[in-house]
Amino acid sequence: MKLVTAIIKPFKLDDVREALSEIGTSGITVVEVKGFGRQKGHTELYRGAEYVVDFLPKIKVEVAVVADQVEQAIEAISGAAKTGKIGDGKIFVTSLDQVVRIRTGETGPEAL
Amino acid sequence: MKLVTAIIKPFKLDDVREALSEIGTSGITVVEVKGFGRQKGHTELYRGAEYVVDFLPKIKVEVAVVADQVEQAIEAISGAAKTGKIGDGKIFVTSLDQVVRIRTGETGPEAL
Amino acid sequence: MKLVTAIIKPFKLDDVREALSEIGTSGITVVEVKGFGRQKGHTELYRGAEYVVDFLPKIKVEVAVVADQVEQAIEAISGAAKTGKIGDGKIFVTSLDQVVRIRTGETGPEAL
Amino acid sequence: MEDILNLRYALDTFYFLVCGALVMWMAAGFAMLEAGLVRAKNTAEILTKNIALFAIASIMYMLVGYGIMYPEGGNGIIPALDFSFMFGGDNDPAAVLAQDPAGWYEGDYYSGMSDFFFQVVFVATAMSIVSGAVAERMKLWSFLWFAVVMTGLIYPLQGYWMWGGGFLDALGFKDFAGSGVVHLAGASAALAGVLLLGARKGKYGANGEIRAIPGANMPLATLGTFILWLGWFGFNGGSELILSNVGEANAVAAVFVNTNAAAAGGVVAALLAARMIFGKADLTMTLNGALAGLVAITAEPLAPSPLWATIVGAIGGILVVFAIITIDKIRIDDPVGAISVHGVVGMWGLMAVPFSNEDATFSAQVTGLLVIFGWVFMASLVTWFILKVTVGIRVSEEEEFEGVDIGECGLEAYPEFVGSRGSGR
Amino acid sequence: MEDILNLRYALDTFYFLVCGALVMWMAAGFAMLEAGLVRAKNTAEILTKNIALFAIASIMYMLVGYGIMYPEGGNGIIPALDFSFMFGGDNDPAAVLAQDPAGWYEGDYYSGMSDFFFQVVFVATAMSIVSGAVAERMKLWSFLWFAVVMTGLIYPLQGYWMWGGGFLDALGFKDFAGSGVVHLAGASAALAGVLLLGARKGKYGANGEIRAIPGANMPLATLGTFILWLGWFGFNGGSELILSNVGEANAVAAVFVNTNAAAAGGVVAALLAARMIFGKADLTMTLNGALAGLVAITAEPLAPSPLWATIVGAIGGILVVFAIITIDKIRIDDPVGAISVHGVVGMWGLMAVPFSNEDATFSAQVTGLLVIFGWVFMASLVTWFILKVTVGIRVSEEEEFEGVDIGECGLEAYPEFVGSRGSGR
Amino acid sequence: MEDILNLRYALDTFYFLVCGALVMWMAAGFAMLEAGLVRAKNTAEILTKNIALFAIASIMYMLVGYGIMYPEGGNGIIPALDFSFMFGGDNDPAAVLAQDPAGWYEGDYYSGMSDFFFQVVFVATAMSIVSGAVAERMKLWSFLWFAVVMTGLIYPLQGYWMWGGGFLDALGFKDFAGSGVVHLAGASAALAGVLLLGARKGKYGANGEIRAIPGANMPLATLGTFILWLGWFGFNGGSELILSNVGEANAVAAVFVNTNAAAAGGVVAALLAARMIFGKADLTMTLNGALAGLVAITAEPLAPSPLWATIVGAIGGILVVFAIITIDKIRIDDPVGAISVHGVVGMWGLMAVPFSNEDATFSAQVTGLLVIFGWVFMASLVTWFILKVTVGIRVSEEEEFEGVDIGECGLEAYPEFVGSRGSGR
Ligand SMILES: Nc1ncnc2c1ncn2[C@@H]1O[C@H](COP(=O)(O)OP(=O)(O)O)[C@@H](O)[C@H]1O
Ligand SMILES: Nc1ncnc2c1ncn2[C@@H]1O[C@H](COP(=O)(O)OP(=O)(O)O)[C@@H](O)[C@H]1O
Ligand SMILES: Nc1ncnc2c1ncn2[C@@H]1O[C@H](COP(=O)(O)OP(=O)(O)O)[C@@H](O)[C@H]1O
Repeated sequence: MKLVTAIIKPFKLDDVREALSEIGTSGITVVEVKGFGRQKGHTELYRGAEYVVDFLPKIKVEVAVVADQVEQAIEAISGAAKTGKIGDGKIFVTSLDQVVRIRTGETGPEAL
Repeated sequence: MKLVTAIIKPFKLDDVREALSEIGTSGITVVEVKGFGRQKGHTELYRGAEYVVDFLPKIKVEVAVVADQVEQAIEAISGAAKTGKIGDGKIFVTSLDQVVRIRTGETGPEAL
Repeated sequence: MKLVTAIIKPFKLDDVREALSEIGTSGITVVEVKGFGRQKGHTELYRGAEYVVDFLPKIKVEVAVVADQVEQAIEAISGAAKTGKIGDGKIFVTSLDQVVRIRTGETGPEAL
Repeated sequence: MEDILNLRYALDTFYFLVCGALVMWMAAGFAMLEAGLVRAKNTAEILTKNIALFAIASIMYMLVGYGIMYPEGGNGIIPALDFSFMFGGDNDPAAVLAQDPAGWYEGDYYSGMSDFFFQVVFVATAMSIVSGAVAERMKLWSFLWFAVVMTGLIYPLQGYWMWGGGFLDALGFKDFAGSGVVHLAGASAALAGVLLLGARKGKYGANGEIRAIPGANMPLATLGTFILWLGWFGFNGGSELILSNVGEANAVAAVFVNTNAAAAGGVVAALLAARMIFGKADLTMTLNGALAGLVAITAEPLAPSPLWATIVGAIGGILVVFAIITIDKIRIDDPVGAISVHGVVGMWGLMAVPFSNEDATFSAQVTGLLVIFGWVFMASLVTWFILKVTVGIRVSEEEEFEGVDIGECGLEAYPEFVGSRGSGR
Repeated sequence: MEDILNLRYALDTFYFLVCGALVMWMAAGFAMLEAGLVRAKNTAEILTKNIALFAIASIMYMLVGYGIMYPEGGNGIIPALDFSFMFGGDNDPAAVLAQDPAGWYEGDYYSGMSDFFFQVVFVATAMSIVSGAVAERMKLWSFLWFAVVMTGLIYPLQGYWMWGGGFLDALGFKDFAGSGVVHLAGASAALAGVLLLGARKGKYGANGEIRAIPGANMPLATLGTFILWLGWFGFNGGSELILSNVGEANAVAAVFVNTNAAAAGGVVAALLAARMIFGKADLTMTLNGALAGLVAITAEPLAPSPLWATIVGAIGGILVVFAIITIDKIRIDDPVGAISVHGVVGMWGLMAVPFSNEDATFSAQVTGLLVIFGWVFMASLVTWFILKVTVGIRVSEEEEFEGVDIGECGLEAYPEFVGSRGSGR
Repeated sequence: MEDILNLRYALDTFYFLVCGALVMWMAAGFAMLEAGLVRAKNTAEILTKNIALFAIASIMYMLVGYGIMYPEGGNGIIPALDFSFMFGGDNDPAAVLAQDPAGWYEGDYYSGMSDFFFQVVFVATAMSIVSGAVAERMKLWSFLWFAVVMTGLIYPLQGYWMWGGGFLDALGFKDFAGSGVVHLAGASAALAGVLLLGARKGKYGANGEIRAIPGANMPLATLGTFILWLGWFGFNGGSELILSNVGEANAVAAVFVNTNAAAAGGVVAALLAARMIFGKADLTMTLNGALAGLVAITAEPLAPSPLWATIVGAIGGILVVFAIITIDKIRIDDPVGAISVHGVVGMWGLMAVPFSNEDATFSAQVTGLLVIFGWVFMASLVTWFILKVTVGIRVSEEEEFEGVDIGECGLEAYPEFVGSRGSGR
């Protein structure tokens, strides 16, 4: 099982969620984060003092899938989150050793 | 070393924290997230417009433990977080390559 | 590729960001979390009732790097985040199976 | 002379309207105070309760309450009823001007409409006190039903006993602007509700420990307190009922000064008391201290010197800190401290009257206190009980955990602020 | 007699100033209401708009608007112009006191400066209505340009037609405090703007679905409503224009009572309507209900009995719920419901006058309504259109997604609250 | 005649009380403004400071300050002392009515209690100015000790020099409502505090760079500004001290109009200045602009025409933008801009008087300015210094990083909003 984590632009969340549900993922977890990659932020003035807004608001989307589904998930997310502009975000994939559904105690792919 | 990540109902946090401290984990990190699994959210009306509240508030609890303790941690969390109702949450386990305690520079299980 | 995750004191964020950019990491993601380790929190009184503030505010910094850079990143973060006092935080390292840059579709180290 | 009387009437009416508008503003104060002291997940609901109760009070008092409280001719216990106010009408100008100037202030010396306006906002104040105490767990609609009964019947009846010229007035009970008739009454209704309702889930641990449940928004709570402080100048200042000559103008000014002094005394005393007990400058206690000072002086804001007014307020400020701690200890869960501020300190306010006002007696004050508490508490208990066994008064455990905002109002007070949001950014 | 006249003049002037200050306070109400009903990322900008529009209205009305609206001698359609107000000057005391007391209230019976003060805050109110409707997507500077034209020309001209003694007044059109002249006018300008501007991105789905975009801060929205409620006592109460005798004092008091009653009716009606349609106690609808009640009574707050005032407000409260839903359905995107509250209910307010005021006729009311709507809508449409083709009125798609706060104001309203913050902790 | 005098006295007293209540409301304005402009972690403490300083000012001024500032018989520099106010007492009605109507306004023409009420809220205003400048790093209790000295001694003494009939008054120094006596005085005390206190950690980088520390809550800051704007009508309007005849009523009305005009001018000018310098519509500068306009007109809100009042305010608005930037550059860290708004613009206000008021001279204005600044700055410096070497004035570095809310008040202002919360949901 794999955990696919995507950092996307906030307003793309709805599209990503729909794209993921279309390929049949069973759930997702999101959190607001701030970050920067190549998109470096910009300078603002607040009351005359410079203010580097280097961290821009992003949404982190986590979806746990069976290993087979990883490619599909990446494609779904990339397709939905892409605007072609800088700051579109990144996807990270990590391995899950175990998954447990608390309510039933099911484990492994069953639990997804 | 393993990182045990649990997505639980917010009001269960205190119970989970206590259960974890009882089995002797040395620390935890929490963050508010929103998510959905089988529990699909519900529809609300805001000023007459439909509004799918698909993302429900959850708490994500992360606890790093030595490999031996994973089962214990899963049980502790499951036991404390379970209400038997849909939306109880999920537990994910990933492997940690390395852990460092910043203050002392200790690494590995020492650092937990 | 590795994901280096550090839990640090909030006011150290700027220093950590600078330290990381000096070693040439290409981006970071941060989120506010609460947590405790050996630093156990303290008791407050709110309107006369006891109130254990066990979760203290921390910042979680995530930076994805090529495997070679992990040590450097750990050192950069440790150096910048250290005050020598309890609560300085921890660093966790996990393996990344895959990284994708959404805008270009690049994958692997290219995408970092 | 007619010109003079016209002016007098106009000035006293205007004074009444301005004071009434200030009291109306207290509704916003209660709303903000309570919204600041509950958790974010229960905020929209408490806001809804506060605006709806003000509206209900306005309507019920117009339809029924005013006609219970003020018509002449009751026997002191049972009022004469007169529900004609809703159809309008006011003093006839010609008749007003024909009154003998000598007995002017016994006659119709200001607009009847302005009288209603000033009275109606008092009812709403009493009702506002209740909403805070039962916050975070009471069903919205049951609360609103209670508001109908409270503002239509329970409050007006005891109001009649005192201010409508009933038996408490005859007894020599003194309550200038309502430490008893408004604040203690509100707190008594709240206490009855809380007793039947029980504590919030998680407030008291299995092993008897008392858990703190911090309020979500301190600026709102502070704003609410400042609003109430401002509004109280109307509440007490308007209760002099006359402004239009030197003696009365002096009296109104003294009431303003003493009201401010008592609030100041309450703030400093509560701040120091909290500092001594907790080692910290607990802001919420300080805010409660301001309100305690205000409640304490309300029963007699005219007779005291500024110094004594400050002391009356300060004693209120100390009292409220201990009352909140004690009431919490005996497991009466009052999220905003309303029972302590308006009930316990309201009693202190009533008992403090004889110290500065020679016409007051301790026995009359005790009697008044007991009658108000007894009637409002019992009548409320019955009302709450009927609601409990019929429609229910408490939300489900699940709704309580999730927050009543979603369950009762279908929306969140701060949909974006707590962690991430689903959509709509 | 001179002593009497001095006092009368002073009292009426003071009454005007107090009411004017209350209306000025409504600017804060609109700012808070709108800041609560938009998303966090667009909050600083709406605050900037609100304070800037008030300032612009104050300046433009002083320079130009007042001189269009009130000078005597126009022909009913084209006003006489007199821009001397900016240089100051007021009634000469000696001349004032030399006036014949019999015709006192036709003369200069209160300060001209106080008259301006009361009038200028009305203009700002009309303009405040616009900012909410075009929120979250309109360019700040284009909005402010529009404010210049609206407060300098569009509003004053129709104001002259009615309150300045122009042809609508001659026709017998009745609009006591401005359901039409202020509220409908503001809503008409807003509607024109929204039509040219289009809906917010994401408000309407590709398949025609209507998406909810919840407001970020319910306590602010509620506070704003309470502020408006309080300010409205000045808005309607001051519009009686005289206080200083028994009959007039009674009238002002009646206006206060009815204004409160209508707001209360609006709250209860909207709460119940929302409950019936949505199954929940939608707080935002309840707030709109309060405002709807207030707008509805504004055209005639004096003649009704308290009961009828409550009903007029309640009908407004029901109307606003359906109007908001309907306007949303026809894809006019009004984030705060301003067009419904001030436009649709403003029309109801105008049409309700003849029910309680015998001097009013439905035909005159319809005429007035159409003239105000027609003029303000068309003149605004032209102004918006010119702005659209020159400087543009809509922010870029990217800025809209990111939030206009960063783009227009260079700062965030709550820089710390949404997730993590970059630096500065 | 007696009837007339009764009415006059009542009306002037009421006018004073209403204006005083409006000024009291400014305390809420400062609290909200400052709570909005600091970081979330320091919000509860600034709220505590604001409500506590108001209470301390009320008590100290009653006990000591009023008895320094206003008793007759001092020598112009050293006041006669009379601390009897705390025991109450007011003008005797019979004596009042026995006064010769010809010299009426030189006698006791309004309640002494109302006079105190109006004065006491002014002291609190001066003290409120200080809290913002020293925010986010000063110890709560040291600040409150300073408040005791400032409101009990430092402010009243210079108040005596000017408004108590001391040597500044004799010199022909003109300061209608206190650009100097209140605003510059407050700013001078603040400056002394900031100099001894130093900048917030992280405000200035090791390499001299100036870092922005954005305020946490823009709606609160905006609300605070609107509150201050409203309160200022009482502040300036009440300072005319008489209302009850045609000439005086005109004067009060002119003050209202000019106060509003200056605020409007300040908003527009600061908005445009910020736009030109920063390329953005900086909301916080716009808010400071409104306050700058108000401070600027305060020294002379009566004599100017509306147009000139607007210009005086506009110059204040431009000045404040440059002052804030400059003061920041010379590393004086003032989180809310209090020293710029009240100090720099306060000076401008004083110097602007001779342009519209022929009785004023530049030399007297400069003298007054220097005396107020000199005395308050030096006396404050000594007081702050004594506090620094005894109890200390600055919180520990750790407490500053963590936020003073936890350290000083033991609670958080928004316990739930920043990321996750520990328990209690
Ligand atoms: N190396 C990295 N480590 C952690 N997070 C990253 C990294 N690179 C990018 N991110 C996250 O992804 C978000 C989007 O990155 P983006 O600017 O699109 O990067 P790029 O242009 O390099 O693809 C950033 O705001 C940040 O949160
Ligand atoms: N496949 C998944 N990937 C990521 N997060 C998930 C996944 N499934 C569930 N979650 C998270 O766990 C929370 C609880 O899930 P729940 O509704 O109890 O799921 P289930 O009923 O499938 O066990 C969700 O709100 C979501 O945050
Ligand atoms: N075992 C753990 N699992 C998860 N998070 C941890 C763990 N230990 C520490 N943390 C996180 O690191 C933060 C800093 O920990 P700290 O108190 O410095 O730990 P220690 O003193 O053990 O190094 C904590 O607030 C918590 O968020």
